[in-house]
Amino acid sequence: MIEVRNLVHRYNGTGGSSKSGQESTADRDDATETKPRPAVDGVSLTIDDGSFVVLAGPNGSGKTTLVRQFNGLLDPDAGTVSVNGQPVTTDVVAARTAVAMTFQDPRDGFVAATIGADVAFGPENLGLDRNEIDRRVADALAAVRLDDRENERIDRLSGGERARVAIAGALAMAPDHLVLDEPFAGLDEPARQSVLDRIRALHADGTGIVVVTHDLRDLVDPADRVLVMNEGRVALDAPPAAAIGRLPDLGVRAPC
Amino acid sequence: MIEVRNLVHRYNGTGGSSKSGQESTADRDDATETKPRPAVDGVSLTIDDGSFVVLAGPNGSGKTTLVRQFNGLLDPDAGTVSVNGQPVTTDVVAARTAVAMTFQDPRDGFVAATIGADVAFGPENLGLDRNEIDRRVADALAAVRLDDRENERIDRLSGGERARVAIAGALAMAPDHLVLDEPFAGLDEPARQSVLDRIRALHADGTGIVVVTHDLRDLVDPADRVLVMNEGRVALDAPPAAAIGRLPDLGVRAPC
Amino acid sequence: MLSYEPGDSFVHRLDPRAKLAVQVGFALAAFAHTTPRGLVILTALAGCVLAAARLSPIAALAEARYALPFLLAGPAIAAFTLGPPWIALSQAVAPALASYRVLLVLAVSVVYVRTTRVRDSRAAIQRLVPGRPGRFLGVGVALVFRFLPVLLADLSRTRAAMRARLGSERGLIERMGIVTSAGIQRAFGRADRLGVALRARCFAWNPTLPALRFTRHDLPALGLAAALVGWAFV
Amino acid sequence: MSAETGDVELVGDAAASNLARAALFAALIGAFAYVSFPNPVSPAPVTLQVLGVFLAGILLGPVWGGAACGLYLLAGALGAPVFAGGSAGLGVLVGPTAGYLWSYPFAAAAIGVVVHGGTSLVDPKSVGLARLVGAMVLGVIVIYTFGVVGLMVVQNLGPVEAFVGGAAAFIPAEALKIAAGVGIVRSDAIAATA
Ligand SMILES: Nc1ncnc2c1ncn2[C@@H]1O[C@H](COP(=O)(O)OP(=O)(O)OP(=O)(O)O)[C@@H](O)[C@H]1O
Ligand SMILES: Nc1ncnc2c1ncn2[C@@H]1O[C@H](COP(=O)(O)OP(=O)(O)OP(=O)(O)O)[C@@H](O)[C@H]1O
Ligand SMILES: O=C(O)CCCC[C@@H]1SC[C@@H]2NC(=O)N[C@@H]21
Ligand SMILES: [Mg+2]
Ligand SMILES: [Mg+2]
Repeated sequence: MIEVRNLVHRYNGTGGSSKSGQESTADRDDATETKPRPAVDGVSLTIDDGSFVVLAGPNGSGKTTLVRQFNGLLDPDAGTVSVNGQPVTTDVVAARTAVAMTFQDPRDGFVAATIGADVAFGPENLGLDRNEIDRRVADALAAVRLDDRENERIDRLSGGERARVAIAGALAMAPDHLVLDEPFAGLDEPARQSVLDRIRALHADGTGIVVVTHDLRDLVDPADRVLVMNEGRVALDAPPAAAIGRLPDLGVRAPC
Repeated sequence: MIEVRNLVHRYNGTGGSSKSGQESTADRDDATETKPRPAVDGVSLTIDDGSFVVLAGPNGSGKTTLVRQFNGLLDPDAGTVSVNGQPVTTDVVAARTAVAMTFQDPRDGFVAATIGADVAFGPENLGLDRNEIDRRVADALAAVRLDDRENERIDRLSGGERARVAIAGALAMAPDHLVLDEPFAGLDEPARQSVLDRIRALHADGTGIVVVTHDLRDLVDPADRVLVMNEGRVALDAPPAAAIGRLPDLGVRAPC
Repeated sequence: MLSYEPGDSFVHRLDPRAKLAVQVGFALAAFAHTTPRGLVILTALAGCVLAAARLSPIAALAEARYALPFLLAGPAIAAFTLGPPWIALSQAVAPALASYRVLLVLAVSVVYVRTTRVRDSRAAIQRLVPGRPGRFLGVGVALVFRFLPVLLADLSRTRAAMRARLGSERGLIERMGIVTSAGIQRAFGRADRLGVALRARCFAWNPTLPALRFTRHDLPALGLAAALVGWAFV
Repeated sequence: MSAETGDVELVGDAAASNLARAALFAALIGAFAYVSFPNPVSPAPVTLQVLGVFLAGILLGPVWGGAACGLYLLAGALGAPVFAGGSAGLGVLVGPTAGYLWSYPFAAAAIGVVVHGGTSLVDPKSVGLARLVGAMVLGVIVIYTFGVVGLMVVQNLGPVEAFVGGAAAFIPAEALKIAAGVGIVRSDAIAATA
């Protein structure tokens, strides 16, 4: 279970508020002089084990900033995050074992040059023995249908394959919750469907899922819950059926 | 007018065929030993001035490889490309001014830190005089609704603004055709709409448009023609209304 | 991070070539006249330059912080002798003067960076170095400015990726290797894509140069630069 | 490919991509200036700049590796915050660490010549371990020779004082960087580039 209480996160320095908007430039200069609005501005929520949450919202609404605090990749300015009852700050290793994450651009998440070495990276850090590591790598690659391709170089893969390697790397941590930040960007339809299939299967096996996306097509069915962020706050938190009608007002396109 | 005749392009060396597919790995090893299938494998087509073409197709089907030959960014292994009746190889500057291009991630295409300096880069290379350059920069920025923001830093812009700066950089070449490679990737709905608006307005003013994308939502209306590539060939070339029904078989999602 | 800040001070409005000339003259004079008398004159001059740029001396010193330990260590080491009396202050005088002159030169160069746009610096280079070498340097410098923040972000994302999968459990050399090779791979990928983008916009050896014009405004600066160079060689 | 319109002299494809690589590598050396480790025996931290210089020579060769380091210095002089501690400006190029900085183009070129056996490039993976390490050791010698001379001139110190005050504290860290450099070149992290 992930519990977030009154979370606030503010980026300091440049790039803060000015990146977000489509707003005209008229009052842009004044804006940089006053303190920018926090990227996450008072969020409380609880994510149960095994639930399937879709997190939507316009560019710059704070989705990435929020999920990165689930396992201590960013520290909050105020508020707390606990995973399985324990504050993230007291045991960050436990938090990162329980909550695994893929990044918005899968390239940001790779630490090795070949598929097998990258997927093994997490389990090796957990101090598992070699057989267990090999088993986990094989399972994770099978789950994303990349079996037997351990020795291929990641920089020669297509966009869809890259996204699946990133997911395998997170799966190999055997997490309680899998957080996927925009896993579909740039994927063609067959790749999108194959990633979706894996997510559904993992969820059926009991893994909690959080998918961050602008594009809700095919996600309404499997999701238990749709969260929409806006300007750093949770603007909507409802079951999919109830949420759909309210999406367009919040800058999110309703699937059809 | 862009005329393509029997075009073939093959990437040599590593990375070629293995990047493309979602296919299983069974006969992959043999495949790398035999010569890989060309990325573009015998394409002929004619794009008229002022037309609006949507180019779709799954990952690795050869879309990017094809459009990069329209202005000589890649040289064909066989076949020819002519722009306005002249082979691209005889006057590559003419081809690159007639056919301007933006790239899948606009960030890759920026050469300067501020908006104005980046948009001026193309006209400066053409050796135009300073007043003409200033006029072109102002016009291009007005066309994407970024007037008066020449001195802002590009890395502080939102995704939608960035995409529009990239379009302005291409427009400053005063092209007959504007080729946009996946201009919507990663954009939220308002940003997507603002880019679409600009594209429609440019088309209304007579610029030919080629949009490469996986996601045909909102493009069926303005387009004159939908082209779908598959394994390096043109698998479909039809007006939007006729094309829609056949998209799913070709690995492209039909908009709804 | 030291960088350009928009403004409308006297120095902001100078031609970048005039500012470069003053910096070069100042550095030459400082190295030629590292005497108490010379440094008093140069201190006054540096104060005028800072004032003309509306920059406080404290802010300028803060930007030179990386050099400060070296500047303090120099005289300290020189004063130390092996054997009694251990400390010989007289030996530290020349190194102390040397450190102080460097501080002045650093302050003047901070003024240049704070008051000059990248675009103007690049234009200056392309005027000062003619032909293809100038073009290479001008575009190259612009690209370094453009991509430094991008590559810094790439490095910090790789570090985040390591942390997310508990890479903190690994040794220093291994982590250094992971961050470095990720940085190189991504820089090469970006360079390849950038090469295509440059060609798409007709990247040429003989472009229209960015506009730069000396005005009457620049005369005092050019005069000062000439005087400094002259003084350095008497 | 010929260029006709007007008198536009297009930069050739190979030159354009070499320029892009040199500029990106210069920016990377700048980014490495921010990766620092506290130095237990000196107030100035150890940075990864030197590792960037090694790799510029090894991966880009003597000509473009040297050019990348030259661009690095020029961009820093004109205000890109690429020097240690995020500093910039012409003053740094006559400051206490000036000798180190001026050595980078020479060190990269020297490393490139040794690794590639001249100016035409070979695959760095095929180069023997001794040669690779030897090249980087030569690079270290070049960098520290310039660095110490720089300290003597700028800070008015004797050779021993300059070495003790500004060089000795860093040398052990260079061994780690050479080890990391070998690891990177030999691992499959870097695809054949040349
Ligand atoms: N590293 C950073 N430094 C400064 N500001 C940042 C940084 N990352 C994000 N921001 C700012 O914080 C706000 C929230 O950003 P965040 O990335 O969390 O949004 P998001 O909802 O994930 O958007 P997107 O859909 O574009 O991914 C934005 O205004 C953004 O500009
Ligand atoms: N630089 C390259 N070197 C080697 N092979 C390449 C290179 N670029 C593309 N390919 C290969 O050529 C084929 C066509 O690629 P291309 O990029 O044209 O596809 P695309 O239709 O644009 O795909 P996407 O939707 O993923 O952008 C693919 O098999 C790809 O792996
Ligand atoms: O950017 C600068 O101001 C130059 C810093 C020079 C640092 C030198 S290079 C050799 C030695 N090894 C380090 O890690 N730092 C010093
Ligand atoms: Mg995000
Ligand atoms: Mg493509």
